[in-house]
Amino acid sequence: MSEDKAPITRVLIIGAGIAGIQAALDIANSGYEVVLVEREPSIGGRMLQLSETFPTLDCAQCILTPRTVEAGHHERIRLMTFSEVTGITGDIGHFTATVQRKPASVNWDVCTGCGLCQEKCPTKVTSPFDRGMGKRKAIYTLSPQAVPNKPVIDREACTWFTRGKCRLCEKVCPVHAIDYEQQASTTQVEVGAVIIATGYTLYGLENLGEYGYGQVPDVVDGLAFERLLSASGPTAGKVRRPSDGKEPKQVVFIQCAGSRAPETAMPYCSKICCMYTAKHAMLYKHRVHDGTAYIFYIDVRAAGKRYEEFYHRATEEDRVLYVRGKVARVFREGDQVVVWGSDTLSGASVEIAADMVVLAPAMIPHPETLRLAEMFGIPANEYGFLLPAEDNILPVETVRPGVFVAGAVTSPKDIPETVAQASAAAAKVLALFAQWSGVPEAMGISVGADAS
Amino acid sequence: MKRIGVFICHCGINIAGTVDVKRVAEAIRDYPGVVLATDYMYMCSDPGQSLIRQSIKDEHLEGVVVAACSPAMHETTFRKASAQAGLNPYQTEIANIREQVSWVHQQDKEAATQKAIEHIKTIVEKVRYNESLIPLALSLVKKTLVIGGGIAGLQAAIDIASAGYPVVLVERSNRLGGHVAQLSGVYVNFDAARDLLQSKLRAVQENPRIKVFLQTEVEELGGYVGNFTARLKHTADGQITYSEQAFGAVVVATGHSLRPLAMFGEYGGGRYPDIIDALTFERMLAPDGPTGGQIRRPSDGQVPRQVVFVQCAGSRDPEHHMPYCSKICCMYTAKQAALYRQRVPDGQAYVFYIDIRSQGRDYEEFVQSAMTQHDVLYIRGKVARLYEEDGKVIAWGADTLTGKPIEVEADLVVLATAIMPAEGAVELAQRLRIATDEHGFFSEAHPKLRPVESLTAGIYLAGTAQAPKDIPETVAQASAAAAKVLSLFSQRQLVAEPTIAYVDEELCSGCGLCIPACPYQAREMHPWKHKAVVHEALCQGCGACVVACPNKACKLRNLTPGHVLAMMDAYLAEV
Amino acid sequence: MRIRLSAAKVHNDFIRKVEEMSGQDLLKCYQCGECSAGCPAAFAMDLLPNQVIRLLQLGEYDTVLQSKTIWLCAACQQCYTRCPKGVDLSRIMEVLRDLLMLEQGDKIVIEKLPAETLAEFPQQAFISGFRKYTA
Amino acid sequence: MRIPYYPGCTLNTKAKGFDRAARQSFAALGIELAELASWNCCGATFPLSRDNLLDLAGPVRNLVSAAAEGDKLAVACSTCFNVLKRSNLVMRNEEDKREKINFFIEADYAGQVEVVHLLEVLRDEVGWDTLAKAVKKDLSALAVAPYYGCMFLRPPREMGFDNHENPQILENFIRALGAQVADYPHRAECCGNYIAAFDLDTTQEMSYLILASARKASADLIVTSCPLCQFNLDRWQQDLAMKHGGFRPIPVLYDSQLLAIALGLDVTPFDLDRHYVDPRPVLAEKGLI
Repeated sequence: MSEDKAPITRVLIIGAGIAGIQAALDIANSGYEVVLVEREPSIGGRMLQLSETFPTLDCAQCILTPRTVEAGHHERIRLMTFSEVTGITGDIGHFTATVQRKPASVNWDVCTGCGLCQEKCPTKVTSPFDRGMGKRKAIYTLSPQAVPNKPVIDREACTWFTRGKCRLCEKVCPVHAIDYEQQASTTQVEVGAVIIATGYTLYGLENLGEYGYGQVPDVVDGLAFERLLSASGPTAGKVRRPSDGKEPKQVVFIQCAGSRAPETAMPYCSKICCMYTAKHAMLYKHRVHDGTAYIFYIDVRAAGKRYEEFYHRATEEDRVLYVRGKVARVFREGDQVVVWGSDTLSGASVEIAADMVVLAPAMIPHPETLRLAEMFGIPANEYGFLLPAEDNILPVETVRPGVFVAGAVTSPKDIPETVAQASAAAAKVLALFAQWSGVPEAMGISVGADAS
Repeated sequence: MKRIGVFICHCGINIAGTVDVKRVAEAIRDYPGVVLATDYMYMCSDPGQSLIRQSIKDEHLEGVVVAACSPAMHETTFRKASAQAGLNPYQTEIANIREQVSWVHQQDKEAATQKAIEHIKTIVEKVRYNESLIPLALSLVKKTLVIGGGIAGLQAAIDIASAGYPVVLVERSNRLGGHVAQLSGVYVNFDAARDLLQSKLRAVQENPRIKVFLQTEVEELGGYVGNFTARLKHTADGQITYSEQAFGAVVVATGHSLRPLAMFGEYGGGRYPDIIDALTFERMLAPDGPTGGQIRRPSDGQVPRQVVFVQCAGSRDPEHHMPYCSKICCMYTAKQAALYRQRVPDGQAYVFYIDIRSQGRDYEEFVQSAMTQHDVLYIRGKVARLYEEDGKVIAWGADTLTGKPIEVEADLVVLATAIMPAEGAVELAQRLRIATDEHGFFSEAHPKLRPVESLTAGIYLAGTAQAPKDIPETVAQASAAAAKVLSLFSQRQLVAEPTIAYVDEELCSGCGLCIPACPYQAREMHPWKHKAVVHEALCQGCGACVVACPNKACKLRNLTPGHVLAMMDAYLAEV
Repeated sequence: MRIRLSAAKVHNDFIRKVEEMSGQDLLKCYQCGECSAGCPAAFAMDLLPNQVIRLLQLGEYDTVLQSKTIWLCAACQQCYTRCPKGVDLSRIMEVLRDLLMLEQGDKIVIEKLPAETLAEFPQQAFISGFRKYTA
Repeated sequence: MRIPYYPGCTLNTKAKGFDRAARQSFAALGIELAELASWNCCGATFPLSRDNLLDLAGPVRNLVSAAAEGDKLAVACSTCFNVLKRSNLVMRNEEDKREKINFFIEADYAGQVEVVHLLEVLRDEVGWDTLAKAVKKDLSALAVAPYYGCMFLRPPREMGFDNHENPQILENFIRALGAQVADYPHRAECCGNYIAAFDLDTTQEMSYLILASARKASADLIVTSCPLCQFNLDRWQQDLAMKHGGFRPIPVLYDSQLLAIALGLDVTPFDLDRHYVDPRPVLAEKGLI
């Protein structure tokens, strides 16, 4: 890298969840170019899967879509979805990143997003976006509001790829955008700084055999329950249990499923579960007025603005029953799910014959994160969370100059904290770019004579 | 006739669950001037916006009504979409059929559907009379006022100045560093708070673009985003002087205070020397503190052999104190108990808690290590009473897990008192014209997605002034506030809404009644014309002058008496 | 002790009656335990005050009605005075006593008290004692 | 000055000394405590169950009588004070209950009377300074432990005339009389109240906490204004001395008895000899009787 070449005032942001989007908008709205890379076909991340958000119960889509739309249309944001960063060379001011795009099997330059292919596709598969609660087609977008609103073909599901039959989408596409031959493509992007915001995924609950996840159909995880509660979810916001589609009258929520368990799963607290579980129970009661909601917890962690009040609202207004103790066993009996727990306050063991059980799994870093950590030379802790340069006063900086982190990639975080971190990372990038381009001086700003 | 398109949003089931959107579309389709009425699942989504853009082009629309949520939520979104299709954005209006219809009439779907139809008709009338407007261009002073010299204010100042913009940092006290300067080691690594702070202080001192004023407060803030004028009150050297400066942005980082011991009658109300608050204990732990880091109880200077830590002193208590959780106490209490055990190896520490809230990287592990490695005894139950007897502080607690009352004879008791807004926060908020919550914490624009913006453009929030939070979160928030400032400053000039008041000179008699009626000081008399004039940058379009004017000379753009009468006619007309 | 929780148990009529007659919302309590910490009779109780509420929250009223605790509450209001959620536990205790005595009869029988006691106790003790220990 | 006065049952029977000392002391201070022409038992406990309106009828009848005689009602016993004051607030603030009770007792009362404790009369009508000047005996060698109990202060939102966690009215009273205040932590803990009728052991232990703590603070005696507190604290001290080795019994006086002593009145009518722990030796030792 030649020393005299001017540093590049363009940023690469890896991950287009709310953290990546927020950082991208802050930087793009300050006049700099952004390359926003996302492994899924469209942007929005986890937040797009959520129903309503605590503590205001704002609908997640309602507050997020303006941002995904803005990012999608921004003249200074280049979206690279269905893509992953596979290589990085260079240093601060002069990084070259290799971005590999998976084959979408659809020519997005031509596709209008009309949706006809999805309508006609005969193959239905379980939707990972809906956490298994619903189906999608083999050619799909994550949601009807996807940005960009262009479909991809799931080659593992599409019968043309698996059995050499069908090609129906090709026939119905009015603009001939279907391209079964499309190959993975690689692009090099030159940037001066990088923000890693790859977020989180959820702990594999199959490892916790005592909770019956994967064995008992009516044991689901919190994100699946979000999809059930979501107006745009598979049940259009109606709470229906997976086994028989009935409305569950007794729902047990189990917190710390894999968190705070150094011996059996993850030792750390996943931070957001207490609040979203309170929200789940509350929304469940809003939809099933004669239902009963139980929450098993160890400590109620409602630390945040209006969080404690939200928890009290769940108990007082929505009559949610909190039970202090961990659940030891969940098993199926007839068409019910039996929960064995304890109430450490009364000193009693507790048994509930429920209709449905919702687990709050531990948050873990996205598996991709470790690969990125190695690639960028950024240390990660033993669970794969990236480590910032310093815990207290450098929360978005890393040991690698010009590389920043934001959101759940460093540890579990809720949305406001993630958004603040994203903007913070943006500030660091903006300060660098300003230094490299000498912006204020160029604009004729003087420090001015301060009164004293 | 103006060609108007109506777009009805389902908002998932938020609207469509109550309002029959198909019927609404049908009913509106026949309304005079409406050339298109259609519905969609999420109008704010990409395909929804595309639908609007495409329709504007295909149908040659001259006006658009989006029947959806509150304009506060999406007016900008849809006006922007219209503009992209070449329609003047002020020809697009929102008919709020969510907050004002579907959410409030969930029990009566028929009535809600009727109301939605009537509602949309009135907005169609408004659009029919709307003029095409051009946003106002305002100048922008690229200098920032940061209020508060704690870790939040320092970080915000550093980030803004690092990008090349000048910052004035004012601090009420006579030193920088705020509460962090008072701390011993920080959780979870026990790093010395002073060292962490030192790096920030150095960065501030070394940056020529940051000008620090100690013993200075903001007396008054006038103007608006990009063009604030601050009157600063300097009280250095016992003299009070004032200065005025122009700023484009303000970062409010005034921090917090602690609920005074006098408020806790059941804990002695401040009468007992050996019952102290946690910040006092921090000073005792700090190497630069009054005891040089030695743990000595205040009454007699003895090393306390038994220390009781009482959490939630004034937090989570809507009956007597603050209803909220103070967020940081669980962690610093674990830290203090661990530090106590390190320094007094034969001492016993007890922590009374309700819920342990250790949410952060390595936080849970940290608390667990306080229990296991440092032998701190955690007892789940709130302390009801503290009193002194025989030179001991007796704590009455209960262990809600065994169901047993607990009594501890302590040598020292440390209260984790509730975090409160800084003294004078509410008054400052009034001077800055920003909102606070019922406790005096500054209100953010949106709790999820706009955590560092106030509802007033150009004024940003950082740190505990907004709500209790710990150091890493405060630092991130401060940098985030800086990002907002940098974004603002990246523009050459500012644009403002043109939907403001104007004076019809033909009708104005120069009576001057509108001048005191204006809450934004946006109205004055013309120097010689004897007519009222509008200061366009200050006017917020509230309409107070319209009401005050006896001659109907004051009007709001796109909300003239003509608009309002047409809307009323539509609403009252027999359908 | 094993409690089988169910909607019917948690929402049972007895609990509802206790809430109604005492004017207290049981779910307001978040089990901080301050009532138990300050109760001057706690040392003699088999269930702590917070556990009384807890068991009622779980619909487990039999255990509460069998406990000594409800008879040891002197209605001194210390718990109510300090409760962060303003739950007046003494009202709950009183209602529990009343409901139990309506079913099972008086807790103390004046004729059975020792003559010595009868002679010594101030009037006030009898009157309040009968108010609390008889239906 | 004449103030309508409610003595209550116990002051008419077991605690006549309390009553006489109050009347004579106040008379000496120029205040006539004018016993209500018609009164009945206050009920001794404030009913805590919502449905229990019947138990409010008794106290309200007293308030109705008081309303006919003046705008204030002075009460000596802190339990009566608690019941009457809280019942009065119900009549003042809860329209629904007011109507039912008025209907039941055939009255038309709306809580207009102000219920005051005799200590409040001393504080607000006489004044501590004036009281101090009226003191005839030198109490400076006497250390007195104030005992509030529960009824005097709680619930604070209703009783609310003093800081419930750190009350001062008894302390100021003791100081005005020229005695020393023995500061001890348990002055507002419950003595056991009516539990005595159900579980004597528990009551004794509850009282012991208070007594031992006052002793430890070098108090010569305890003052209270509740006959049940006085009884609970006074009665079981012999038993407690046996149970808890080293405990020395401590006399428990009514506040009015101490007032009468300080004012130099002849103590014969005040039944000092009827206390279980005889207060006369310590009073004699300090030269007060």
